[in-house]
Formats: sequence, structure tokens, C-alpha cells
Amino acid sequence: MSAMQLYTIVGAAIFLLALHGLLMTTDSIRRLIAVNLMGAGTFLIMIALAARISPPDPVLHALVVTGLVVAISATALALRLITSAAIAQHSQDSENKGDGDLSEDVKP
Amino acid sequence: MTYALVSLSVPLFCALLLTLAGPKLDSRHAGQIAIVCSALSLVAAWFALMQMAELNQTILLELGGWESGLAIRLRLNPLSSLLLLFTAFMHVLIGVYAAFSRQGVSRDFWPLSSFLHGSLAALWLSADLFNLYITLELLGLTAVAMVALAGKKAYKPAANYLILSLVASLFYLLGVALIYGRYGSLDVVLLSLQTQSDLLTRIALLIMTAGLMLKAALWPLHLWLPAAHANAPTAVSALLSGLVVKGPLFILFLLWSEVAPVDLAQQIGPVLAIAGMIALVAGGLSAMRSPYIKTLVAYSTVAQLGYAMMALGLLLTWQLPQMHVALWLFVIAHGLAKATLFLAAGEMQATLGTKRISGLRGATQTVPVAMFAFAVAGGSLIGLPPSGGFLAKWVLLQPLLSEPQNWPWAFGVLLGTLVSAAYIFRVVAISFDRARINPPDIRPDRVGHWLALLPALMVWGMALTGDWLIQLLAGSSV
Amino acid sequence: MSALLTWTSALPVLIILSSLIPGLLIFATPEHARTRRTVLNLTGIVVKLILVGLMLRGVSQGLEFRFELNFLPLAPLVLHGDALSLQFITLSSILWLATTIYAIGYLEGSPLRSRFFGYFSLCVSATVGLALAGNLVTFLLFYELLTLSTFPLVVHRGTPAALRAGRVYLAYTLGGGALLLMGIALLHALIATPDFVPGGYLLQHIDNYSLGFQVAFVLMIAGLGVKAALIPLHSWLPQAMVAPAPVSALLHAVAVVKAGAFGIIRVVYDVYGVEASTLLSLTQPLLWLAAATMIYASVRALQQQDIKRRLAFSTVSQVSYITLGVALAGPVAAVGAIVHLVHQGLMKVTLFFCAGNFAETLGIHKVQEMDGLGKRMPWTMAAFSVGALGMIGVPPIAGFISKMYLGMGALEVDQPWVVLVLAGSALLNAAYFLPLLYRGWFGKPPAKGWKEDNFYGQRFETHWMLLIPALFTAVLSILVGVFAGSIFSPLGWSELIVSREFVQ
Amino acid sequence: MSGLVVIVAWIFMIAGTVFFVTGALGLLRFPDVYSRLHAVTKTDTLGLGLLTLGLALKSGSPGTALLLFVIWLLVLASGAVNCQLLARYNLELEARAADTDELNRQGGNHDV
Amino acid sequence: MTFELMPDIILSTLLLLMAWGALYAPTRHDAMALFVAFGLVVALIWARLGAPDLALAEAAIGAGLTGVLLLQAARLLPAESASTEHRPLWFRSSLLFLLVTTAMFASMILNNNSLQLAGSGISANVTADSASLPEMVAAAMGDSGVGHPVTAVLLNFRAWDTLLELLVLLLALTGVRQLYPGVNRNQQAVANTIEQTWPLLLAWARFLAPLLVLTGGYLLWRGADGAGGAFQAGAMLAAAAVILRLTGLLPGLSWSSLLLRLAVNIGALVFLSVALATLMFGDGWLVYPVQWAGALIVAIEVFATLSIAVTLSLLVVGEPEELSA
Repeated sequence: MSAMQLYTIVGAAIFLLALHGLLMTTDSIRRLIAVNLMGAGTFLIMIALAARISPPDPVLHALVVTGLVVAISATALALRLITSAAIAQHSQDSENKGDGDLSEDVKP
Repeated sequence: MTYALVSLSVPLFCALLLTLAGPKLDSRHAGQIAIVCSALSLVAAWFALMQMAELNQTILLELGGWESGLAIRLRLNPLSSLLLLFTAFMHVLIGVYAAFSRQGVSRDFWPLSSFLHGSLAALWLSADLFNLYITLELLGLTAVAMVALAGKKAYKPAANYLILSLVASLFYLLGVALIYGRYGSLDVVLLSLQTQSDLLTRIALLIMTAGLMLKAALWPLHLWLPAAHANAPTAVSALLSGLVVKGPLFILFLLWSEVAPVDLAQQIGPVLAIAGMIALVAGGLSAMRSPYIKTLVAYSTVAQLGYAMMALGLLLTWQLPQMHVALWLFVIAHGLAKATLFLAAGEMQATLGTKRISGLRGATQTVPVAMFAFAVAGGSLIGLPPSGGFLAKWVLLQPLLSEPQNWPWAFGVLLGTLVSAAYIFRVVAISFDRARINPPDIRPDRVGHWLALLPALMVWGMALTGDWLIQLLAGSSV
Repeated sequence: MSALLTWTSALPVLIILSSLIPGLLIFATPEHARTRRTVLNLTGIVVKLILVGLMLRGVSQGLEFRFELNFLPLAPLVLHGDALSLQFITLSSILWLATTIYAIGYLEGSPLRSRFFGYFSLCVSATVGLALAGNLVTFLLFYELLTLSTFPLVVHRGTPAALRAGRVYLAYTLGGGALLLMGIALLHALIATPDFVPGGYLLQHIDNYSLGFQVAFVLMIAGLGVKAALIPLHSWLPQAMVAPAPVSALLHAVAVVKAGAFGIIRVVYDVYGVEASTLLSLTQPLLWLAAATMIYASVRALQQQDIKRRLAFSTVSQVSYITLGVALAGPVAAVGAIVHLVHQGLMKVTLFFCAGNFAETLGIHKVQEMDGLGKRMPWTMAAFSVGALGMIGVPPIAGFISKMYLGMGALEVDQPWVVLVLAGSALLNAAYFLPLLYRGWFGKPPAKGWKEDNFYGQRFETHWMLLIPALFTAVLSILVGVFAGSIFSPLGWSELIVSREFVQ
Repeated sequence: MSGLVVIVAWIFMIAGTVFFVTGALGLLRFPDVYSRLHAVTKTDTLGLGLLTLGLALKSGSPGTALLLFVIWLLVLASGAVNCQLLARYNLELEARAADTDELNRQGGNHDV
Repeated sequence: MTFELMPDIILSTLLLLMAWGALYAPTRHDAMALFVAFGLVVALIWARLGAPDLALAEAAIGAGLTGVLLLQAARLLPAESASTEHRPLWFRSSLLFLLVTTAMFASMILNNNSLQLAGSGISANVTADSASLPEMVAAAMGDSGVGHPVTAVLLNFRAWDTLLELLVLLLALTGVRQLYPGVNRNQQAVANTIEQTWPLLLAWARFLAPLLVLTGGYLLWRGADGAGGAFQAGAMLAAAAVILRLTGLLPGLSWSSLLLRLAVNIGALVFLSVALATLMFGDGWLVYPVQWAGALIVAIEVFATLSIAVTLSLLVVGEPEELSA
């Protein structure tokens, strides 16, 4: 059981745990954290694979760097979307409580 | 290959310039620039296609001049050049609609649609697994940003769409990592020589397929699509349904027809084909039940992707290369028809002031041209001759009907036709109701309606070029 | 593409365009431009009649009219004017003339007439295209376009009842179209789609694809049977009676129903050929089906109280005469079938025109309300009687000739029980038509006057545009019956077709 | 000689880890925010100092020793600042909480 | 055998516990705190697995900036609705399923050595003739223009990926900008900055910011032949910008100023124009002439760092009126 094998298994465990978390939780922030954990799991597996040779495989490292940047930009967008959705929902609820539900479909 | 690269980089440059110009340009000028760029890219794609038509063999390009394996490899074959042309053509059509219809779009639609065009072009040309991951991600983010254009009501579906799209990309990335770990190369052409069907490759390919099916909203994993596409602005939902869902499908096709070993592909074939058939029926049924116009059209996307999945599944089961002609004809015919469906639905929704189908009563009198466009595009989805949909269905049916033991699949196609006829004519029949007409809120925007009709006429015009298209696609087996 | 240059290849396309272009123009004409619409309509008809005349002369001199456009690999779009298609085109052009005049009169002052006449001419161009189709794929193309162009006509009134009928109509015809597509695709998968060849082109492949051919035949006949209103697939036709009178006249005499019958003729004679279909034992079940339809529909007609529904069921039984003739697979029966296509068209159009007149002038829809009609509307009642007697098969009206040929054909291929069926059906026809005539001529007009009484005291008993077409088609069905012997009558032309069909 | 240095380095490192452990224990056991903050920051800086000293000795090259020293300085500064900021913020939270309680008691709970 | 694995085992269990906490901690704040800690431990593991620049990037981007984003979102979001206290039955049963799949994957990794994890390293992979990719990279390092293999792969061998990467960042920013359509300038900005910034905080920020800029610049320069590079440098500069912005020292730049837009676009623009130039004048798309390869890469990296830094800081602390067009 070498260190790389251990970390590959741990990476897979985190991936599955995060997937399980994604399916179980309903709160958007927690689901986003789950997605980030999945990303971390995948990157851990990739780096464990890279560490199989003495100077670690530069291609895999480059892939992980690219993956990281994708992760941060997507997370930033997702968080902003979630907060704006929550604020919109919040103002919508208060507005609805104000004057009843505006039925948006067929005119009376 | 230079034409293809020009066709790829023109929209990217245009997108960057439009973001750079930012508030200086108002929506109309930005629109005109974007349309000119897509037209330029269309011309370049046409030359690439002509080059492909007479050369009729694949051009490979190792980026950066490094030897194969090290560098990212771009590949231009008749299929990818046709898809380039199709993407550019769709962007010109929808761009013209977005610019000149009264409904109009916000200024940021234009850089985003050029980004979409560029990332799709990069996806069609790429033959490197990780490069496909990045283009997939680019596609996902652009799609989410465009859904968010529709304002507050679209934020929740957009957030949900983004999270699921990220999960799908990570599944795909994990599969790529495992395959790289196993075979040590990311290049599709090299991998197709090396892959064997051992346990690890099987797991990796299954994980990647799950991710791609989630991204392309193929049947079991399609639940996010109706909310996202129905709440997006009109022009955006036309782009999403027509083009964005086709990217992951292309990668799925690449994965299973090239990278995967033959016996693995033959095992997954029937599964995909059956899933396609179920998608046809399930998507159709939920389309029939949905009370809203745009949700109906979104579910019809899920159903029509069932056709493509069935074609892909059967292509893999029997290893018949010419089956992929049917697959790509479906993709093109569905793209054009779906663009008109969404544009017409959006126009009717705006003019009649209702989201519901029951509000479409008397549409043939209040919004005649939009309803005509809806019916014509619906005709192509059903596969009535001489539309593009009919062409694709005809090519799909040929191998199915040649041997008696394949006839059950033909029955599946027949079922799909009837189901799609049911939900299309449900809307058309209501529109002929003259007893309780739903009067329009605003004067119908004549120009917008005619522009919405344009893609549908194109898909019916495909019949004239049908023969040439089939020869071209059949020429490039892969 | 070079084929476009010679006039012989351009003529078929021109015939189709002669009704398509006016149709599209009429779509564009605003609702109030009544004269412009009528002028467009009439010019379209006249041009088409002239072109058809030209083609008639050409075909009789043995010219070849063929136009080709590549569409699917190994299955181009082919328009080919041969004797059979010409007969159908002449029938539909003449009846289109009569129905258009009738429709202009009938729809006086009603809304959406531009849309109606637009789809009306689209429907006729689809029918003509269907007749001129040179191979199965082109036939399928026009078959589906016919469905799409007739649906708006069926739901023209836009009432919930019309919409329900329209939905039923669509379900049947689209289902039929899908089945036909499957059959044609199956045939194409087996032996590609060559042009129609008198005598059929399947014979040499029969040994290695016999199962495929049988399944394809069943699929195609099912698909065509929907429009030809064969037994299990006929129930859309009576429900489509809710449409305006010219539409039911057009649907039942000229376009939809005849398209189905014409398709069956093409498939049996020009695709399978008589020999192959008997070898594959396909004709016998078709014969039983046709016979069953004849009897069942006539019995159902007896029970109908509404005039138009009774006529609808009579159409269902009359059209199965044609299928019967085709299924008998004998030369004489074939002549009977092909000539009945024309005769039934003429007589049925007359009956529908008269039914429309009764409804439009005196508001009569039920059979009981027809008492004493002969006194109030003698001319229309006369035309109605001519049509009804023709249907029963009383000489010298056209119906008699086709029934006689069908009977002789049945004897020729020694199927005597068919003669019994024909006789039985004739009796049933009499049973459901004669009471109407008796009421009309000998019944007492209602004491408190008619429900409505439009056009009273004018020069003619009803609007002249409603009366003239009815009389014109009634006279035509008599003339066709009397001068059956001459070459130019439908009978002569059918014998010319059959002679080419069974020459080998 | 190097053997002696290594032993001394190990002694320092073990001492460092002991301080870390006590810090963690403090975090768990202490009742309120301020004492827990105090426990964590103080022990961490000292523990880290010993650890970096041991590592510097072990590594032997002056370069890394200097680098480790700079790292220790940075952690020292950031630990102190963070502890101070957190404590002040907590104070503010409690002050604000106290006002609202007082408000509630005073005006009855009509504005719930 | 398990002795020298001890630190790895400890780190792994720590990692799994933190991952569990980040997902199922009772309150949302705990989950976020544990997620940031998780990021640091992951950075530690990556450093241990011989990927220093990745550890740096993870610590700066993964733990740092994502942490700020999460905490900022927590402040704006209403309280979490359903608390995840009650664990339904199928929750536990699905946990069991989870364990089973991990065990299966582990057994697969352990006994069939298709990933060559147990062995000393990648034997020349399956087909003997083609050298493995890392060997190819080492061989081609000579004329790649840079010393450090990861930077060579990122900016030369797979330059196309990195170009698309910059577009991903730009797209995320365009997406975020859609969320504030109508916000006009004079609306009172929801103060990201704390109302009255404490003098200590100001002093600390003034001390940290130049240090971060210094390390960012060093990382950018060091990237050519050692661990570092455009992304890590960009992250550092973004961190500096975030600190200054939060403490109110840095004024908000509005999207209508050309400077900001140029800064955001410059990286991708330069890269794409280099690509086009090499296509038109050079001998192929992204084929750097060997003698200028080093200079070109550095130039691209500088502009990329600038645009990454600005984009990241806008993403993390961009005010609504800064972003709205």
C-alpha cells in the first residue's frame, strides 16, 4: 500500500462523500461546498497519479492548475447567483405578502 | 485548416472587443458587430467545408508544432467542418432575430453569444480529452450567464443549472484523469489505438458518460433542462436548445466511437438506444402534459435528443459507420427547428401576454405568422417530408428496416413520431379555436415573427441539399 | 437540372404551380378584396385546365412528361404524367372549378375567406402533385402535404365541435402517414425506390424479400386505408362532416378520399403488380376488407338521420368499390375500379352540393325535414335524384357502368360471391337513398313553412352560384354515363390505362 | 557534532508540539471566547517558534533558517492581530446584543 | 510498511473528517469554516505529494479567495431554512452504499495495478515504442523557452488550454455582471468595507498589501524556472486587492472606466493576438519561434497575471455598482 494508492483512495472517498452530500443537502451553499469538495477529490487523485514518477508529471500538474482556476471562477459565479436568487426570492416573498400573488398568466 | 482556425478565432476576438467596448456601445451597434463577425466566421467555415468536400480526408494539426501526444491536436474532418458551418449559421440567424425583433436583448447578450460561438467552434475542432473538458466548461458558463440575462426570475434555475453543470464537468474530468493515469496520453487519436476493455477503462468511460449525459440533458439526467431553458430569454433559449446541448453529445459520440474499444462500445450501444427510445416517449409525454408553451418546447428538446441517442446507440451496437449520418442530420435539423420553435413561442408569449398554452386560442388569427412558424418547425420535429427531420429519420430507418430482427427499433421511431405529432398538434389545434380568441396585448411585431420563421424555412430547405449533405457526412466515416 | 429546359418536363411542375401560386397570393390578399380573390381563383383554375388539356393531348400522342429533382439518395422527387394520373388530374381540376364557384357562393359574407381559399388551392395542388408523383417517396411527400393543407379546412369554423373533429382527423391521417412512411422506408431499404412501372417492379425480388414485401404492403395499405376510409380506419370521415359543405364536397369527392383510393391503385398496379400481389396472396384479404367495408358502411348509412352523415357513410362504402375492383386483380375489374374513381367523384359532389343547398337555403339538415322539397327547390332536388340514382346504379347515369364492369370483372376472375355483394350493396344504396327521393318529390311541404327561407322569390330557387355547380356536375354524370363508349369518356380512358397496365 | 545538533533540534521540536497540544486543549476546555482566543494564539506562536528553531537547526543551511525565521515573524504578527480583531468584534457583538435585550425589555415585545 | 505512511494516514483521516464536517456541520458557518480548513489541509497534502506550486495555488485560491467568497455570501443570505439535524433513514442507508462503493474502488486500486500506483513509477506505458508524456516533456524542455516543466506545459505545449482558461475567467466575470443590471452609480454601496475600520486593521492591511504584491511579483518571475506562475501570482495580487478593498483603502473602479475593462481583457487579448500572429506570419497556430519563445511566454504571463488579478478581485469583492454596465 504506497502513499499514492492511499491518496487515490482518499481522493475517491472525498469525491463520493461530496456526491452523497450534494444529493442529500438542500441548502445551495452546502451544495456548492459539495461541488468544491468533489473538485478537490478529483485533483487529489490527479496529483496522486502525478506523484508516481520521481519528478512528478508536469502535465497533470498543469491540468490541476487549470482545473483550480475553473473551480474558483465557477464557484464565484455560483455564489453570486445563489445570493442574488435568495435576495430576489426574499424581496419577492415580502412583495407577495404585500398584495397577494400576482398571477402572471392568462389575463382575467 | 487555416479557414477553420479563422472561423474559430473571429468570434472570440469579437467577444473580447465587445467586452472591451462595454457600455460605450449600445445594444443595437453591438448586435451589428456581432452579426458581422458571425457572418465572417460563416464564410470561413464555408471555405473550410469546401476544402473538406474536395479533399475528403481528415486534417490533423498539432498545436504549437510539438510532436503528437505532447501537443493538443485539432482535427478538421467533414463532420467538424459541417458543425462549424452549422454553429455559425445558427448564430447569424438568431443574431439577426435578436437584433431586429422588437423584444430585443440586453447589451451583454452579444459578447456572450460570440463567446458561445467561439467555445463551440473550439469544441468541434478539438481532439484532446482535456481540451474538450475546458471547452465543455466554457460552454456551461456561457450558457449559465445567458440564462441569467433574463433577470431575477431566472437566477434560481441558472444557479441550479450551474451546480449540475459543474458536477457533470467534474465527473468528466475524473474520467479523463483515470484514462490519462491508465494510458498516459490525452489525445483521442492515440488513445483509440491503445485502449483495451479492462475494469479501469470501463469505470472511467462510464463516469465520463454519466457526466456528459447530465450536461447534454439526455433522458435520465434531464430534469434541469426545462426550468433553465423555459426561463431564459427567447433568443437565448433558442441558442441553448439548438446548440449548447449538442456539444456534450459530440464528445459522447467521439468518446464511444473512437476512444472506447469496440467491444465496450457494443455493450453500451443497446443501453444508449433503449434510453433514447424512453427519452422519446417520456419527453413527449411530459411535453403533452405541460401547461406552459416554453416548457413544452424544452421537453420536446429532451424528446428529440432521444432520437440522437438512439442513433448513437445503434451506431455503436452494429458498428455501422454510416449511421452517424443520421445522428448528425438529427442534430442539425433539430437545431434549426428548435430555434424557430423557441423564437415563435417567445414571440407569441410576448404578444399574447401569456405563458400558458390555453392562452394561445385563436393564435392563427392574432399572431398568424408566429403560429405558422411554430407549425412548420413542429412539422420538421415530427419528420414530415420534405423537412430536415424527415431526412434524418429516413436515413436512420434504412438500416433498421433492412433486417427483420431490427424492426422493433423501427417501431420505436414510429412511436417517437406519433408522440411528437401529439404534442405539436396539441398547440396547433388550440390555435385554430375561433370561439374564445385570446386577443393580443400589443401589436404583433411583424418583423420579429418573420425572422422567427427563417430557421424553419431553412430546415425545410434542407431537403434540397439533403443528398449532398448525406454524401458529405457519409464520406467522413469519422 | 438540365431536364427543366424541355417543356415536357416543365409541364408537370407548371400544373402544380398553377394552383400553388394563386393559393399563396390569396393568403396575402386582405379579407375585403373579394373580386381580386375570385379573379385569382378563377385564373388559377382556367390555367390549370388548359395545361391539363395540353398534357392530355401530349399523352395520347405518346409524349413522355417527366421532371426529376434529387432529394434522397436513390429516391429523387419525380413528377411523371401518365394516363392514370391524368385521369385523376382532369377529375380534380373540373371538380375544383365547380367546388370553387360553389364555395364562393356558400361563404358569401363569412369571415376568413382568404385563409379558406388559400388552403383550398394548397389542397388541390397537393392532390395534383400526388397524382403526378412518379415514385413512392414523392407520393408520400404530397400525401403528407395533403393532410397538412386539409386540416385547417376541416377546423375552419373554429367551434369546439370542429376542433374535436379536427383532432380526430389529424390523429387518423398523421397515424396513417406514419404507417405509410414506414412501409415506403421498408421497401426502400429492401430494393430502393425506382419509378412506378405499369405492372409493378417487385416481381424479380419476390423470392428473397417476400416477408418484407408483405409487411410493407400491410403498412402501406393501412396508411392509405386511413384516407380511403377502409373499415377500422374510417371513423374520422363522418365526424369531418362538421366542416362547411364545400370542404366536405372537396374532401369526399375530389381530394382526400380519392387520394387514398388512388394510392391503393398505384401500390397494387404500379409497385407490386397484379402477379406479385396474387403470388404474395395479398389481394384476397384486401378483397374481403373492401367487401366488408361496403356492407358495413351501407348498413351504418341506413341508421343516420343527418343527411351529410348519411352521405359520408355512403362515400365510405362507394370508395371501397374501387378497392374491391383493384383487389379483384382482373383487367375488367381494374377498368371498373378506375372508372368508378371518376364516376363516384362526379355523383358524390352533386349530392354534397345539393345537401349544402338544402342546408343553406331552407336550413334542412335532417332526413325527416325533406318532405315536399321538390316543390320548393325542383332543380336541386332533380340534381339530387340524378346523383342518388347514379349511386344506386340506375342506367344511364355513370354509376351503373362502373358497377357493371365490376360485376363482369368479378365473374371474369370467377369470384361469384362478389357479384352478390355488389347486388346487396346496390339494394342497400336504394334502401337509404330512395326514402329521401320519395320524401322530396311526394311528401307534403311542412304546414307552417320552412324553418328558414332565404332566396325566396328570386329568379332561381337559391343563390345561382350554389345551383349552377350542382346542375353542372349532375349533367356531367349523365353525359359520362350516356357517352361512355367514346374514347374521351372516363371509361375509354380507363380502358387505355388498363390496356397499358395488363399489356404484358 | 551534527548528532548533538539533531538531538537538540528534536528536543525543540517536541517542546513545540507539546505547546501546540496544550493550546488545542485550552481551546476545547476554556469557557468563553476571549480565553479560548488567548490560549490558541499565545501557544501557537511559542510552539511555532520552537518548531522553526528546531527545523532551522536540523536543516543546517542559514538560508532556510532565515526563511523559517521570517515565516515565524509573519505568523507571530498575524496571530496577534487576528486575536485582537476577533476579540474586539466579539465585544461589539455582545454590546449590540445587550442593547437589543434592553430594548426588548423596555418596549415589551410588540415589535416581534 | 505502515510506519512511514503514518503522516499520510493522519492527514487522510483529518481530510475525511473535515470533508464530512464541511458537508454536514449543524450550522452553515461551521460548514464554511471547516471547508476553509479543508482547503488548507489539501494544500498541505499536495505539498507533500511533490506539487509545491499547486499547494500554493490551492492555499491562495481554494482556501483563501473561496473562503472570502463564502463568508461574504453567508452575510448576504437569509438564515438557513431546514437544519440538517434530523437524519432520515435513507440518509444512513445511502451512507452504507457510499462505504461499499469506496471499498470496491479501493480494492480495485489495490489489487489490479493498472494505474501502476504500487510500482516505482510509470513504466513506459503500454505501447513500448512511444515514450511516456513526462519523458516527452523533459525532452522538449530545451526549446520550450522556460526552465520549469509545469510552466512549459501550461504556456507552450498546451498553450491553447491556458488561453481558453483565461476566457473561462472572463466569462465568469461577464456572468456575474449580469446579476446587477439596473444598479446605478449613486446608489449607496452595500458597504463591503466595515463601517469604521479599526486603526489596527488599517495598519495591518497597509503592512500586508505590499508584502503580497512583492511575493506575487516574485512568484511571477520565479515561475519561469521554478514553482510559481501566472495563476499563483494573479491570486496573490487579487488577495492584496481584496484586503485593500475590504478595509476601504482601495476605491472601487466602475466598469464604465476603460482602464478596468482593458485590464480585465488584456490577458486573453494578448494571448489570442499572439496566436493569430503566429498563424498569419509564423509557421502555425501558437507555434512560438524558438528564439523568442522565452520572451513571448514571459510577456503573455505578465499580462495574464494582470488580468487574472483584476478579474479575481472583481469576482470576489466587486460591488454591484462597480460591475453593472
